[in-house]
Amino acid sequence: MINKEVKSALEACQGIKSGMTLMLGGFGLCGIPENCISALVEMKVNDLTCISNNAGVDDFGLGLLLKQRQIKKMISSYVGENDEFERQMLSGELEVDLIPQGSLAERCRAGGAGIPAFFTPAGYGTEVGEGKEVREFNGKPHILEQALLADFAIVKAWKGDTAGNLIYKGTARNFNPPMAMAGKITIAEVEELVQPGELDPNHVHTPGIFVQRIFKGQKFEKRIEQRTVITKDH
Amino acid sequence: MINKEVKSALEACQGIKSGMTLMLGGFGLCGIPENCISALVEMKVNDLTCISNNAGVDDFGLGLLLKQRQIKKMISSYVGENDEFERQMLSGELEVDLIPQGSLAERCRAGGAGIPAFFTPAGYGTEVGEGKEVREFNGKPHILEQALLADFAIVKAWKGDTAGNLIYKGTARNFNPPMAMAGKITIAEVEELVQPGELDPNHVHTPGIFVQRIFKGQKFEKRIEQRTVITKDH
Amino acid sequence: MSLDKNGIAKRIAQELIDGWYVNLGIGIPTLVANHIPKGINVEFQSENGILGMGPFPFDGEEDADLINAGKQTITALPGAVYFDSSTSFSMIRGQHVQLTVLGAMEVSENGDIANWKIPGKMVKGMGGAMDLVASADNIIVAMMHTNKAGESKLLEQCSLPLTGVNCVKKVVTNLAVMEILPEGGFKLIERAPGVSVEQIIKATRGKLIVDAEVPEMVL
Amino acid sequence: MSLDKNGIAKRIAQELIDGWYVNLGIGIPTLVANHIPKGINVEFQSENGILGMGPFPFDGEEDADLINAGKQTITALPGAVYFDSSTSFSMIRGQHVQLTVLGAMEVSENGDIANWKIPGKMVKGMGGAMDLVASADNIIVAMMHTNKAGESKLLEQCSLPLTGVNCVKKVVTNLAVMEILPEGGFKLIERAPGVSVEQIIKATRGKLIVDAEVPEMVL
Repeated sequence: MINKEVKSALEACQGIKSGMTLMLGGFGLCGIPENCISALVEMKVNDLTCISNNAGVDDFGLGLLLKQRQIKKMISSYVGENDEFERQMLSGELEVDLIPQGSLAERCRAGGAGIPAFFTPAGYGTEVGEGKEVREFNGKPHILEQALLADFAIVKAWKGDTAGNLIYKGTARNFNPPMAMAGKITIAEVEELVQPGELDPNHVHTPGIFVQRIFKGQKFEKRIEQRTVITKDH
Repeated sequence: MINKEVKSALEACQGIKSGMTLMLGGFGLCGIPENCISALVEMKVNDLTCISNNAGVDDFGLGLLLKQRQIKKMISSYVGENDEFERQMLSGELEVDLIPQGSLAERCRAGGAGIPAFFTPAGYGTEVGEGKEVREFNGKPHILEQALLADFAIVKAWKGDTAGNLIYKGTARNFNPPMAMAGKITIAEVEELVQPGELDPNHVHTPGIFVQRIFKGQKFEKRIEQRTVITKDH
Repeated sequence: MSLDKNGIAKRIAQELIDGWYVNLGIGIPTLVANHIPKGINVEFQSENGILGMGPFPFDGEEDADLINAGKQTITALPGAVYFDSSTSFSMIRGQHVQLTVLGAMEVSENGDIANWKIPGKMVKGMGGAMDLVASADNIIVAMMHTNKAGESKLLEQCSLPLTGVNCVKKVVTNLAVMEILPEGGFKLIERAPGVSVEQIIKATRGKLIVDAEVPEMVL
Repeated sequence: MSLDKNGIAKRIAQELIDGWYVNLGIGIPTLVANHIPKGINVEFQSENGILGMGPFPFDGEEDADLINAGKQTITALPGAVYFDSSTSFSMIRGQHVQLTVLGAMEVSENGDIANWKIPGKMVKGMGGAMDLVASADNIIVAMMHTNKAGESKLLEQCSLPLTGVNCVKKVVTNLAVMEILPEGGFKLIERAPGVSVEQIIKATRGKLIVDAEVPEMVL
């Protein structure tokens, strides 16, 4: 097997430069590559275009990069869970491209799958469809959407092996698999890193071919954004 | 959970009528829905359009339907491993539409995913590309391919639960997951049928939402097409 | 007496059909899960990647790796399954999800919906709403009949930027149930208990089609 | 002395680069796996759905659920992974597979390849070949220099229906290694041991570009 293990987030992020386009997995704060985000904060690269479904909160996730003004442009489906984001967006410092969530996921997958463009009904007749080619299929109008690719895709998985095979847990999977496919270089941070042969080959979600670097994250805070519980008394 | 269990292949195939379009999972003889094919032989429905990567051998797989002249048209990427197929094709009794394997898989997935058409480089400049729209992306010509859908998709999995969740084994997965997505009605035959909660929700390959009927196959021959082995003496 | 949010949810729950997969939006739609009629089995899909979503977890049992599209901690029922975002929207776009219930700021008499953007205000994004409304065969909007200023949210044309065109099939508000006809117009189907047809007419700006007899909801 | 099939495979194996994912077609290409140079780690992809393909199983240990794209029983190495056909061709189309080695009936001097159909003969289909040749950055054709009738398979233009256009980068035959130049033409890189430049010129119908010195292969 091809060994892709690196020792740290900083080593994994080597080569990420100011002005690059990054994809970052996660939905809200769930399944985000915390360790690589910390490394990017430390590396102080800026002018980044970040493709990520959300933009974190003020003191966690991509909010940490926003605070240091490292992000030039966000490509997301839902943002603004943090004040600094809102301030930068309203002041025009931050460019924001909003994309329907399903189109965002599919555009990443398409990028990784060598499909340069596809038709989808989502966004037709709205400002998302403006300027895009419209075509009817089965009597229903669709718009043509283009694939997305990134210089680096950064994903977070539960378990991985040194050959880059990844298994995610629960809904922390989300955007990680399609984005893992779409990085020119894909970095995976995992909670548990094992040797090839220790993961069941039937149960791997992201085949190692899509991953160029993998490391065991030093620390996972896994912050919860909306803690909703029922009390046992009920 | 929604219970999709039926008791037999015949019950699962109820509603399949002459003239319909079927998708059948499998690659060669690996991972094919043997039990449903037997049911179709028994039901004697004909004029079928079968979308399947291959067409079986003379006395197994889709070859059994060919022998009874139940198939009007095959949509496949590689065929002709059996004499009866060749005879019917050369005599013009059987219509054959050959599609590049990757385009076939992606067209099925697209059908299931509500993507009516997509661009791919495969087949450009060949007879597969004739009459299809050509467009350049990143300096490379691509052709527009349309989604495929079927009246019934019939797949074979290793394990399943009564909610329709499926897990495949080894390379018997192949075309089964994309085809499972693309049936108006999808039938799954499994080697082992369990109750909801017995499969790890992280390890399900085909979510139950894509499956309308599921049953435990009575018998799986799992014939091997090319037995290649090395002897232990070596 | 008009319905409260739970009443709207309860009325929408009557639309559920055994065997359906359902996506519930944030707000009133989420409450629908509390009112599933007896004998009806449905499964809830959340577009961040779960089918078979269960109730909130007990205090102390929440799992950061298990949330819904509203980012709330949830549980998974036996038979649940997790998947990635691309697969999730394959389910939605491919019409495998039979019903979508979502809130709206405005609905027009031809089924257009606006629910993601108010010009001049902070825009948070459409999330999965545009995919959901462009795809589902059955879209029910759950909302109050009028906004906070007392103005009708059922209009001839939406004034806000659209989320989708020609897609809403039914609207359930605190006052009424209305079907949107293929040729356009809100056809009044039911009144909320104690609400008069006149009240509904007064609160509706788009074309309202009223038959002689409009039954009261049975909740 | 021209190379046998194993010799061609051995020469192609020298092209492998550490860390590459490789798809080997049926026939001579399959033999490449037997000649991986020491110190080089590559993984073999088979388009029916496995990465990390190992050798054939021991007699009695074959598994009907574990085959390669040639439908032969195989084994999986530790770290292998299985996937569906759509994911498999995502790897191929998305250029995650760094090298494709396949056989051909004809190759033209501008990199066109024909390897799936002979008019008038039974057509079995292209399988995954059209996806592979349209996608890979590196395509090496492994074949005999001439066909059974002694005619060159390296032509100005293919006479058979094409599998792909402008895609082959290198050809390794029993006589020679040739690069196909971006502007067209087979550039002779190496001769098989004991084979003269004249022999190669004689066996090649397409434009052959020959430098003063053409080294002999070192196998």
